[in-house]
Amino acid sequence: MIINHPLLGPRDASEFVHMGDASLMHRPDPKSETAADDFYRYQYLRDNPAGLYAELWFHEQGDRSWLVVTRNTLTHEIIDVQLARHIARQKS
Amino acid sequence: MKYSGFKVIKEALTGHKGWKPVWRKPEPKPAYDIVIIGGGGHGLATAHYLAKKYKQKNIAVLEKGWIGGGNVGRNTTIVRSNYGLHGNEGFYELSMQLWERLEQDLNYNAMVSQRGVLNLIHSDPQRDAFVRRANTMIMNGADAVLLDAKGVREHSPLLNFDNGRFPITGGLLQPRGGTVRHDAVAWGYARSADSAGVDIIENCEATGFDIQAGTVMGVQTSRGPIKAGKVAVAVAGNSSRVMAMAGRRLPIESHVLQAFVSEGLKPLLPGVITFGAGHFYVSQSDKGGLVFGGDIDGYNSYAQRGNLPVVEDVCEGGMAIMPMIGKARMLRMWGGIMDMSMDGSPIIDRTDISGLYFNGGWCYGGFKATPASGLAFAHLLATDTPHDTATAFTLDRFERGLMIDEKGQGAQPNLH
Amino acid sequence: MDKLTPLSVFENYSRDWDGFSIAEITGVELVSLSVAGGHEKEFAKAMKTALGCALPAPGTVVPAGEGLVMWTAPGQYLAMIPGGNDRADEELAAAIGATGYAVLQSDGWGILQISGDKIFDVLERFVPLNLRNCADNFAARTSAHHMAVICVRLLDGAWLLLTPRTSAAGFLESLEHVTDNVIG
Amino acid sequence: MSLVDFDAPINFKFNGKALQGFDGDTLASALLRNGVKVVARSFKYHRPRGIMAAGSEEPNALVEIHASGVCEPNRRATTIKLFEGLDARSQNFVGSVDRDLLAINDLLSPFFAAGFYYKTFMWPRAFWEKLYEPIIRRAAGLGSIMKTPDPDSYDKGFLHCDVLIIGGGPAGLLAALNAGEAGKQVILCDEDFILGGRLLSEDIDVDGTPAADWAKLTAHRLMMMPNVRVMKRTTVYGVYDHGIYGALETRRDAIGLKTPRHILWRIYAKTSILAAGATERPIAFENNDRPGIMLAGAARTYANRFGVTLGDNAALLTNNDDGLRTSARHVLDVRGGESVVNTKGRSGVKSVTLNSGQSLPVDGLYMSGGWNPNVHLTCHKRGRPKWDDVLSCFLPDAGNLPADMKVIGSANGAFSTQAVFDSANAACKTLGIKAAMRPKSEDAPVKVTAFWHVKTKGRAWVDFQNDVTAKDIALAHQEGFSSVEHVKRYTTLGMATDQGKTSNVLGLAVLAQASGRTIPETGTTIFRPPYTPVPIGAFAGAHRGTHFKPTRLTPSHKYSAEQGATFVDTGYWKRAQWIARPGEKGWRDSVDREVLTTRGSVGICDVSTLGKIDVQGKDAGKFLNKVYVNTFSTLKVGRCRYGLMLREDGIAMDDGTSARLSKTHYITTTTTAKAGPVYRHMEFCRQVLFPEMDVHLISTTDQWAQYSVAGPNARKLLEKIVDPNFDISNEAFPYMACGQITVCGGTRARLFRLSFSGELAYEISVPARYGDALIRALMSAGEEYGAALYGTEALGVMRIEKGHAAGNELDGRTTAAHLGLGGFVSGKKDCIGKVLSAREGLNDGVALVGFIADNPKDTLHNGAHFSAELGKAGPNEDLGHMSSVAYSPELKHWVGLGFIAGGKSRIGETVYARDFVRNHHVKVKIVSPHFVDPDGERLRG
Repeated sequence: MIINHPLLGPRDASEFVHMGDASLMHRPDPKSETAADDFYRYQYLRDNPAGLYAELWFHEQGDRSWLVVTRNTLTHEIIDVQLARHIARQKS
Repeated sequence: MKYSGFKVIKEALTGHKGWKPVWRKPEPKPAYDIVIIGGGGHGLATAHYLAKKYKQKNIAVLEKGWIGGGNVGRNTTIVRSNYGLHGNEGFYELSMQLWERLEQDLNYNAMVSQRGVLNLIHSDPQRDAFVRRANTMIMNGADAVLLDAKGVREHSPLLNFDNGRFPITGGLLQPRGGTVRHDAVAWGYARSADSAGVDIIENCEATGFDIQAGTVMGVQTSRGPIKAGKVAVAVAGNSSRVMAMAGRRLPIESHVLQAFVSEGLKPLLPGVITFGAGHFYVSQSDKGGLVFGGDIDGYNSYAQRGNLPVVEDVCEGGMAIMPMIGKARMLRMWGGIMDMSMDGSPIIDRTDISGLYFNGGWCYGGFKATPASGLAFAHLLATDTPHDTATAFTLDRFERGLMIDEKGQGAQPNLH
Repeated sequence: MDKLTPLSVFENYSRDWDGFSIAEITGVELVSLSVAGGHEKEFAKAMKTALGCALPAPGTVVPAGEGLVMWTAPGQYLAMIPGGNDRADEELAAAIGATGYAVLQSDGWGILQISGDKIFDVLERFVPLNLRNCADNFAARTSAHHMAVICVRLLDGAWLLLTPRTSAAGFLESLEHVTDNVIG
Repeated sequence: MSLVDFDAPINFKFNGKALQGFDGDTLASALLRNGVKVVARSFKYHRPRGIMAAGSEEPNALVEIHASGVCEPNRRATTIKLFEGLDARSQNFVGSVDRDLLAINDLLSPFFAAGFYYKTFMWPRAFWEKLYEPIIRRAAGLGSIMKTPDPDSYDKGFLHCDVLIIGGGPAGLLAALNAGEAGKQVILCDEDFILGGRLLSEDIDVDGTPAADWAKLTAHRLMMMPNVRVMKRTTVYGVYDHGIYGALETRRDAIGLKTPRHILWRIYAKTSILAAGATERPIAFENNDRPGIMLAGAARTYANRFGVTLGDNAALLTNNDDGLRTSARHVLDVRGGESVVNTKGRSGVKSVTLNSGQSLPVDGLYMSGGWNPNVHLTCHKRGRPKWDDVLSCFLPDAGNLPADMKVIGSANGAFSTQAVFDSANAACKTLGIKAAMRPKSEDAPVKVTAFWHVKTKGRAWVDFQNDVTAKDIALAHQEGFSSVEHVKRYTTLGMATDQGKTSNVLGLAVLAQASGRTIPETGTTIFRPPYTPVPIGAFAGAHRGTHFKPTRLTPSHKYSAEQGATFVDTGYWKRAQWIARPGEKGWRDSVDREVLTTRGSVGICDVSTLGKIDVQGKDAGKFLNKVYVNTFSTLKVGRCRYGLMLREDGIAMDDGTSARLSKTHYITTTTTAKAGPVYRHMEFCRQVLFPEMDVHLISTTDQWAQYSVAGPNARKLLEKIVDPNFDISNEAFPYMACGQITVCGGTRARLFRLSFSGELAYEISVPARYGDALIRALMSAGEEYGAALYGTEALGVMRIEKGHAAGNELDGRTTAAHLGLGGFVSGKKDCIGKVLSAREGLNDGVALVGFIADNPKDTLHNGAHFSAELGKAGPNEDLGHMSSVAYSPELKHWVGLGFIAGGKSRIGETVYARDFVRNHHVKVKIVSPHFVDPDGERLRG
């Protein structure tokens, strides 16, 4: 696979390490009353779609950026790649 | 129809006219007591045990394509019960025992070949972990032999003892482990279940559940609605897709695991060899092909195919540990979809929807589990209590912190 | 006690093939520089003053006096400056002040310079990047034979390969092996 | 017009017999030239087989290549370029290839029908592994592989291009020319050693010149273009995601040489053009597998390209006009009602029986059942080809191709040479590439009538190599295996080394006939990589032997080696395990000495392998508070603190110490094994979870050489090294202090007062360039104290004696509570893992304690499980396990650490440590895990 790094252009996926669902970006509020349940769902339950899927990859043999890659799990086609830090900053 | 050497000779002499279809091709009935979704190894085994052991009647197995077309038809055929945690080991040992009498149970030769499974040891911490595992195995009634470097050399003289990046310092051998002709497992269970009256319905895809007031009443299929007293889901690889039709999310991701086979070679290997430090395991089929594999690709996928980095990684492991196989040529590579669970262990449990039962999350342990999975799932369906060996495989274990995490990798499925 | 004598990563290795050569570069200090949050402009200005260069864009390197500055990550740069001064990080830290942070990296990497007309024939068996068609000021980190490597294109057509110190011996063996296979 | 150089003879051996061929020959053409008929034996029935094809689709003519002590099995004679000294041998026989004893299987064939083995060999049970299976295994397999390491070498590489053209026949040549003239970066791959494809085999003209000459000129033109890379003998074997193609280049056929034999290329292409041509189909009729029965197109190849005279009394059986190009004395066109019902001639076809009943003596039989486009690569991403009734073949489904792939020429169903050229130009046009030329050639229409199988009582081969006959397919259908995939699996159709190139479509057609369905109703069959088999060695490349994985060496490696250290692999690292001195008889002697010297005086150990992460920023302390259960923001500058890191699921991930060098600067250490994952995790926290914090991470593991100096004389030793302006007295530099200092007259260094051994101890680090010099300086300064260099074993013994958890304890299932550190997690502060660590399963009362044998003479075994009683113990009796053991030279008995239900509340009880697998069961006492200096007086001294 090739991941089109937003800053560095196309790079072989073997430079990257895959972690999992991009929902892991959204760590629940530990102070919430429902924290126990929120964290259980955050950590363990997955949509696991057959189709478009946003996932986290780490450019380990590159610039050490975490990326959010939107990829079709049926065809492996990648339609979007963004820096996770940008998305995280927009959120926070 | 009973199979035997005598029958084969008789048919050979009479032009093979007497062989009958191995299973019928029935039309779906409007209602069944139990509908099993998934005509793979686990679904068919469940049907067999439900009908034969638990004497249940009126059962259907629904298969969206052709039976045995999922992971039972695309794996590396290894059977073993060498797990390190009690929650798993008792179950896999039951499976091993069922494999050992499979041919007699089914009157079908699936070529269960107990030529041993050897896990190589390269370091002291690895030996410590394997000793702990071996003791777990023995406590659960399985067999385990700890070999030193000399013992490994005697068992598998072809390995790279002299020029390896990681020296071989020993091995954990399970002599009863081995391989089974994978497709035949599906056919054998299908034949047996069919003979006990189970309807095996191919080209029949489940497209939805009929759930009313928290109880499942039946399934919608590509061949019309079917009412059911109980619905059993055994579709590992696609568990999330099917359970999403019931509105449920699972602690499971789908990943691709590739496997490889070489051209046929004259006998080379004594049994199954696992080089964990190099992500490579291998056995030799009765036809002579080296059947080998390694890690999952590591990204979520439903594509049933993988990519080159893992292919190369696996072959590097192969050449590192068996440097004579350089000229053996890889003939085919393929990929299967694994239900990778959040702790690397399976789930066999009721769901919170009454009458809906779930079997999945097999990671890449599914093939060897086939008989016990079928038996335990049948037990659950017939008695509404978990089988003694499968009590740990609950859906709520993640919420409660009772994970069965053999590799200690936590909630990251691609690391299990 | 006697003064401690430094040891170079490749012990001043140098070897020539027909149309290709590999030589260790010593006497270069590497300092990693990170931009303090919210101080991007001040950091750029401080770098201009300290090293006389504008900040390089992603995937590139810029000349900085006798040295080079390479982009390594968002908000992070690697200065390669002539030296033999193992306190180069402290000097740069002082120069950029509160606008950023400096970390000495000179000892973490070995540096090889490769040159010659067969350079791409060797590199195409070594790294996955499209180096034949890259920009003149190209610089990137990737992996070669399972080891990390930073590839930097120099203006005269030669390349620098930086690789982590602790695996450098094996890295060089692999590079030599590939070169032997290509050139013989 | 032959392309063989008759002035360049080549000597080779076949089955020991010296023969001669010529430059430009393949082994197959040379064997035919020498009149060799029987080349190999088939898989199951051991039928004599000759050469059926002229390319990589060959199912029959498999041979072994030999060179001194080296053997390569299963090579197709049709793809070996003849070379001087080639030693080729037949395979898969007992006795000789001409008189194979296993040919008895052929007589017994009625018993060996499809799937027979599923129905028998079941009784008695024990006989399967002992009797039946070994016999089957010996008879099965094809060639033999040598049992010594493969002496050939392999390389891998990476190529990038705008246009990858797969196949160098008329379509590929023209497409490459167009793309090259348009200035694209072009790679053209062809599996053959001469470019031209079918142009080399057919007696036709292009633009008025013989086709082979046109091919040669065009190839020459391409090779002159700097932007075109022509790769002969390079097979594109697979299509992967996002424009990545796998290709195998064969540099030589000779074996046993040092230069790379194959290069495995990963090609990154923006666009690919598949011009892979087509493969001719056989026709199934009784005994259609005899030597001398050949595909018609192959016969033309041997005649035209290689100049081999095959026979002057051959027959041709065809269902299409293309077959009629073949020169044969007897032409049997099934469209005219003629057909072959049987053949005779065990070691070479001698006669054919026609459907008229007439027996025709022949010296060869050529068959053409039509052509299959080579759609293989269009299927690698699970695209399915579509059946075309007019052309009677499967064509690529244009709507379902790999992205950015175009298919041209006969691979796309353009069968006349003119149609091939036109399709190449048309495809280039859609890519915005202008036609560089418009060559003219023959434009014969495709005239083919589907014809598959002449039904008779006997066996008609479909898959020649695997011995799958039309009857087997019919039997499979009779038994309910009517899906194509079931038939393939039940009969092994298409599973042979030729990957079903000549058999899949024929088999599908025979199945369709047996089941009374059309071919599209019956199904399609798709192809997986590789297109042709790829040596495992090529996939491995140079990554074998000691270069399988990288090797990392510590800064003291050279010195330790000089001192006679034994090294151990820890991940990629080589670490000194112990350093034997003269007179020491075994490793225990050395380790005991290293421990006693350290505890008695001073010892030095390289701890540079610990991960070192430089953490800087205004929010560095706040950040560490999040990633560790401990609080770091309150740590004073100049002090260190232990930290336990959890995963978000509440399980311990790693531990280490962090030192605060300034308000905004920490140095965090990780365990050796977890340096990579911890860095990745911290970057995740930094970039994704807490992006608002000003914090910067740099891995500095390789930057600093770090040594532990431990033992009562540690300070005295260090005082000789540390420059005098730094006060390292206990008062100025107490336990857990840290600071930046200089040593040996001005070399910068960092000093941390940390102790893993439990002794008065320091860790000192210098830039790695000084690492070698520093270890020598330390050892030299320690000489007066008898300082020992110690390795990982002694390190392990001392940490077990001290009760510190390490890798064996942190196995990914351990909680803070298990380690007795639950209190840290329960405070007010949030940290990664805090919420989920409260789950019931993570608070099971299990905890780390110490164990000593009830009888002090007993040894302890790692990996033993604990049970309350001796006797049989199952899962319910399991109380826990021993995780680390060591012989304590200080206490003079074994000590162990382990996890047990009930934890510290059981201290004082006895249980049994059960090592079933080594049959070693010991009564043990549960004790505190702190065996040596439990109050920590030494380390504060």
